[in-house]
Amino acid sequence: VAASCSSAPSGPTSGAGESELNVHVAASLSAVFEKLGDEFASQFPDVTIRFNFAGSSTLVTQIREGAPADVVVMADSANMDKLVSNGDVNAGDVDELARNELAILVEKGNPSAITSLDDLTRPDVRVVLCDEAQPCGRYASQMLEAERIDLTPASRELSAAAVLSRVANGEADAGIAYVTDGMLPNDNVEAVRIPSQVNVTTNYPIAKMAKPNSGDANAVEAFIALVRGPSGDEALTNAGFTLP
Amino acid sequence: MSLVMRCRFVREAFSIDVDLSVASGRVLGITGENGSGKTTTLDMIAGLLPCTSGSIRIDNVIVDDEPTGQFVQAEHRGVATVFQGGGLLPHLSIDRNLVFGRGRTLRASTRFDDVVEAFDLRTLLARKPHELSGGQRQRASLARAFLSPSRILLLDEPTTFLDVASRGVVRRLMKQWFAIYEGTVVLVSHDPDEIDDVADGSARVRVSRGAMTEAVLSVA
Amino acid sequence: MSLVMRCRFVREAFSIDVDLSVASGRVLGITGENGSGKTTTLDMIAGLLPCTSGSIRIDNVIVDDEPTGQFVQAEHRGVATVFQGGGLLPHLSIDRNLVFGRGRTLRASTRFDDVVEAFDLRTLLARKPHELSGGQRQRASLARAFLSPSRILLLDEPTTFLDVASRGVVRRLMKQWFAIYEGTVVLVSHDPDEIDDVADGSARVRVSRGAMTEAVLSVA
Amino acid sequence: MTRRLSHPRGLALIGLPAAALVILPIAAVVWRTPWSNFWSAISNETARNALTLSLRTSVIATLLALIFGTPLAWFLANSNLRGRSIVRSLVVLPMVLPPVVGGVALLFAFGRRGLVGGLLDDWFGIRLAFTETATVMAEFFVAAPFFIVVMEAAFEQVDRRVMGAARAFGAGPWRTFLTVTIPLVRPSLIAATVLTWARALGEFGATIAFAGNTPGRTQTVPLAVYSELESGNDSALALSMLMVVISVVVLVALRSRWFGALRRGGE
Amino acid sequence: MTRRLSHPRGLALIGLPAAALVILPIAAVVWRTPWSNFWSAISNETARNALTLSLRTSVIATLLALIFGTPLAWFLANSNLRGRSIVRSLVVLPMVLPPVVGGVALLFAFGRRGLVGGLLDDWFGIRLAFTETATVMAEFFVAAPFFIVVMEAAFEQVDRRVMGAARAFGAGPWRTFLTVTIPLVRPSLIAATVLTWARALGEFGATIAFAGNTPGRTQTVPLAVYSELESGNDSALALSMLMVVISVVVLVALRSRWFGALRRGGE
Ligand SMILES: Nc1ncnc2c1ncn2[C@@H]1O[C@H](COP(=O)(O)OP(=O)(O)OP(=O)(O)O)[C@@H](O)[C@H]1O
Ligand SMILES: Nc1ncnc2c1ncn2[C@@H]1O[C@H](COP(=O)(O)OP(=O)(O)OP(=O)(O)O)[C@@H](O)[C@H]1O
Ligand SMILES: [Mg+2]
Ligand SMILES: [Mg+2]
Repeated sequence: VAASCSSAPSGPTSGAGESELNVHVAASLSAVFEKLGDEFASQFPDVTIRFNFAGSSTLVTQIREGAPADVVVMADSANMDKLVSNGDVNAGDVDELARNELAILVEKGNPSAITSLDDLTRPDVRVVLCDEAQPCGRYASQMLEAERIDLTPASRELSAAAVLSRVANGEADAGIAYVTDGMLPNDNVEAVRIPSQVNVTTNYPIAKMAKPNSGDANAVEAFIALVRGPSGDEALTNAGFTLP
Repeated sequence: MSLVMRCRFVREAFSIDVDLSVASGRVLGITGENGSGKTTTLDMIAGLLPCTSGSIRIDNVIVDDEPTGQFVQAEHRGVATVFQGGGLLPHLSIDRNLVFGRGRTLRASTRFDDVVEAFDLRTLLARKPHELSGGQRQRASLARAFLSPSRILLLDEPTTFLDVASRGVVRRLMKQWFAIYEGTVVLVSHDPDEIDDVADGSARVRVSRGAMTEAVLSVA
Repeated sequence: MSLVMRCRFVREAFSIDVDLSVASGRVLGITGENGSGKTTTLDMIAGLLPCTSGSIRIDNVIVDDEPTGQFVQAEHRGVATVFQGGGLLPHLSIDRNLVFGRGRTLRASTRFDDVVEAFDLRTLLARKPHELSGGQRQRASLARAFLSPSRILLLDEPTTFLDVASRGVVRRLMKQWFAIYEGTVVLVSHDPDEIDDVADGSARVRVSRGAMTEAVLSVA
Repeated sequence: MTRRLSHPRGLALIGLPAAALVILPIAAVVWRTPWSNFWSAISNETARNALTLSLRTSVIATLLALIFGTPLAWFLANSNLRGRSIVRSLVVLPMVLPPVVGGVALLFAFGRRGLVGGLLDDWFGIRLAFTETATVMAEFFVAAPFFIVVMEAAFEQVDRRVMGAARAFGAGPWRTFLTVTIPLVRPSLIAATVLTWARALGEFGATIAFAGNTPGRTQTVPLAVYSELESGNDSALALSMLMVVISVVVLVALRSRWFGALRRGGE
Repeated sequence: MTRRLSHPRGLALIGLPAAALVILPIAAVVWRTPWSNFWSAISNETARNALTLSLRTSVIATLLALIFGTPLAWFLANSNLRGRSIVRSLVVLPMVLPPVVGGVALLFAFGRRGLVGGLLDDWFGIRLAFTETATVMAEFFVAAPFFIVVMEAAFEQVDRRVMGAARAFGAGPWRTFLTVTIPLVRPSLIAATVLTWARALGEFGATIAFAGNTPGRTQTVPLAVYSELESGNDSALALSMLMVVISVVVLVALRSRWFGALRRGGE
């Protein structure tokens, strides 16, 4: 085990021998990337792809502490910027992979009749937001501030998925998360669109590492190409993301 | 009559039939082979073991009756016991052992002081049982039973571990006390002398060994 | 000479000076008041307690010496003990108690069978100590010491809890054994008869009570 | 050569790797904690709220485990009812459930759409989610099984003859339980309490899933720390260190009082 | 009225709320688990990998706690060295550290840029973080303190005279430790082992931070559950239920073997 993760100097050819690819992905994209990983594996059977799914900030810490990494995908540019300023990623390598928008999640059938952000301030409506530390929380605050909407959330959930689950379980009447969360397989929730002039567009940057762990530069490029190519586009749009 | 016991006890291969009745104020002496069931008999009287069949009455009140299922709990039987080998509570100091279950007032009473003096425990009161010698522990166990208000007093080899002098002292104390004690006393001992000296003449029993032993006796 | 002990032990308010020497093959009888330090003395010989000052020699080998710091661990002293009140290992069955520390072969030996027979333990071998009566436990404890190969044998009130018949049997067994035993025996008892009968004539000691007791004796 | 009954030679040495593996990371985190802004990191209102909430809820959860868990452990150790082994297995389950799932389970039971939560809401208007009560429940759910398992083992080891002696001298079953059984299991009781408290104090998954993360109300220190970590904030470490320091102070204080008393107590 | 020494009346009843609070959520989660797609949820490769990894690493971590934690606990209970109480406090710390911080602490210590991790890499080319070894270490770091605390209390309660008797009959200190001390603390040893295993099995925070969440390599069941929850997926519950079922089977099997033997053993 120890040997397999030390950087043995192997030739930069994808054809010759085994190589491995370490891809760090924001947890909210795990479903999409597992699918893409399978596809990559069938195209490049001699490349072992290893994902690490965690919150963007945990990924930053892990990479800073020396986690083997070749490609990173973050849920916001702030965390990617940290890697850039730390020299782990070259600014020129950062690309926008996908976009997302915020949405109001409500119970199926919208029993509280919530149609706009203003409805969230009604006293009978319990709202949950993402935590300020999470991209979805920062974006939501940014949007609410711009609209001068002052609301006290019942809870600041630690991920968009948790906001979804709160609404699905009826603990909250509404929550602000991503459009993509409204498209997750969940029978109890629907999304209320937020008009685009109000909405915040978020982006998911992808980059290869300045010093990739893998000796196999071809594999790194091939993976990024796959993700940014038609397969990636399809998987992302199916999940509700928009493309840049 | 104060203690009437007519019962059988069965545990695995061992069984014993007990049939005895002892009047208030009398002292029953029991002697018998090792493993014949003396301690078991005392445990049934004290309420620590139920009879397998039969019944026990104390002061004409049924405390254990197999047919009707009546069973008076140990703490309500008014029985004080000197357990074989001591039976002090290991986590309590000697003085707290002596008054255990009796309340605070006892410790301040002259009776308490008298008994502590008689059993020469004054300097040992603050210690835990495991900080005492074997004989010292036995003296504390005796003192605890003497201090306990009871209708029945059970003594299981009360002079084991005692030195020659203490044995004499304890025997004298027992005799003095039993003379004025209004309840019933059951004394188990392997020392025929002790039984002769302390128990009432007619009250010696020998429990014999075997699958079934019969101890029919009555001390009026 | 086989056991030479010249030492002082101090524990809180209690202290004892011991000065004794006993030859191989001889039996030292010790009697004395409760709390005078008999068990403490045996514990020092067995290696369970260190002397506060002074030294102990077994077969001319120093096993405990305060000035030089020498101390032979209990398991290397070749001492077998009948502990006061038993001292069986509570989690092991009687047969495993009897051979504890000795290895498997012993259990299959005729010696094992003889001792088990002599102490009437045959039917009790599979039981745990807490499933025995007081006297039965004491017999098992005696058997364990008899089975143990040793240079020193310590017996702390070995006949407590025994019934009259067993006491006679055990006394006879002790005498038979001590007659052929090549090591040194120390017997603690409160029964003057027992000491007279079993210990060597010149070897009775009385340990007297108090802050400091002196036991100077030598049995050649 | 020490002049007393020796200990197994080298036994303690075997323990060294364990000690090292546990102590090294602690040393590392102390080393990396930005001590210069320690004070500002822990003195802001969020941190203070989280800290008092964490201490309050973990102490309450531990007390509840003590009060309700002790009888349950005693029952498991002593009863010979048929249902015993089933109850035992069920009670242990929260230990192996990933804590987040534990929180989800609590929601399914006590949430607004839950098994009994719906009734609570309809009949009494009680909603547990996002309340401090929910935090306590989550901590109890996760931590109490630890208490129960340790105490059951402890109760099984108590010498029944000692309890019998207490009864024979007039102490009723309750009094015997409180003045004999409990003192006899005291070291285990303390260990179980410490364990439970520590588990409750560090609880994260069940709390976030059931009680939510409302600063000042349900945001305990672990939640605050996570949030700080996610913002890439060094103050996460400061806050953790503070919690560690407080725990050590509490544990040492307990030990010197309780364990000191115990040691005097002896076996 | 039963004809035997009675138990404290109503004591067991006090335990009921505890049992209910713990059992109700379990019932609720069983009720809500999508049993229809249970099989598909647990039979895919990711799930199977996570399950075998979880079982393997948690068993190894528990064995390590047994092997190294037992001596350490014994040292803490018996030594009278000065350093004892400091070691004790330090060893207990991981219990109160929020697990994520524990994981970060492990990174600081054993990561490639860490206190000793750098040396390990430079000298031996060993990299611990993000491997299965790291998973075991994270589980050990979080779970072993539980083991140590329980066992220390157990060792403190052993009757020294019994150990003395064993020594007097020729058993050396090691033999006495293994054949007398250990059997005497057996119920606590079992409880501590169960506890530690359960804690290791449910570990999340330290594992994700130190070992990462790599399916097939370091993704244990709790991490897989987390990933599923993040994708809003019901199979999270199925996976948890499977783990619960497995744990129950293991615990019941252990109990009937070990505890049965114990009960025959008696006090
Ligand atoms: N827990 C137990 N399980 C099985 N048998 C037991 C148990 N306790 C005692 N016995 C057996 O029951 C019988 C009676 O024991 P008991 O202690 O009453 O004898 P005793 O007359 O007091 O003997 P002693 O004079 O040795 O004290 C003995 O044969 C003993 O082996
Ligand atoms: N752990 C202890 N702590 C303090 N004092 C103790 C401890 N153990 C024994 N003692 C005291 O040491 C003295 C000697 O005890 P020891 O057991 O040697 O007496 P003994 O001669 O064997 O008495 P007995 O005939 O009653 O068995 C006693 O006064 C006893 O109270
Ligand atoms: Mg008896
Ligand atoms: Mg003695």
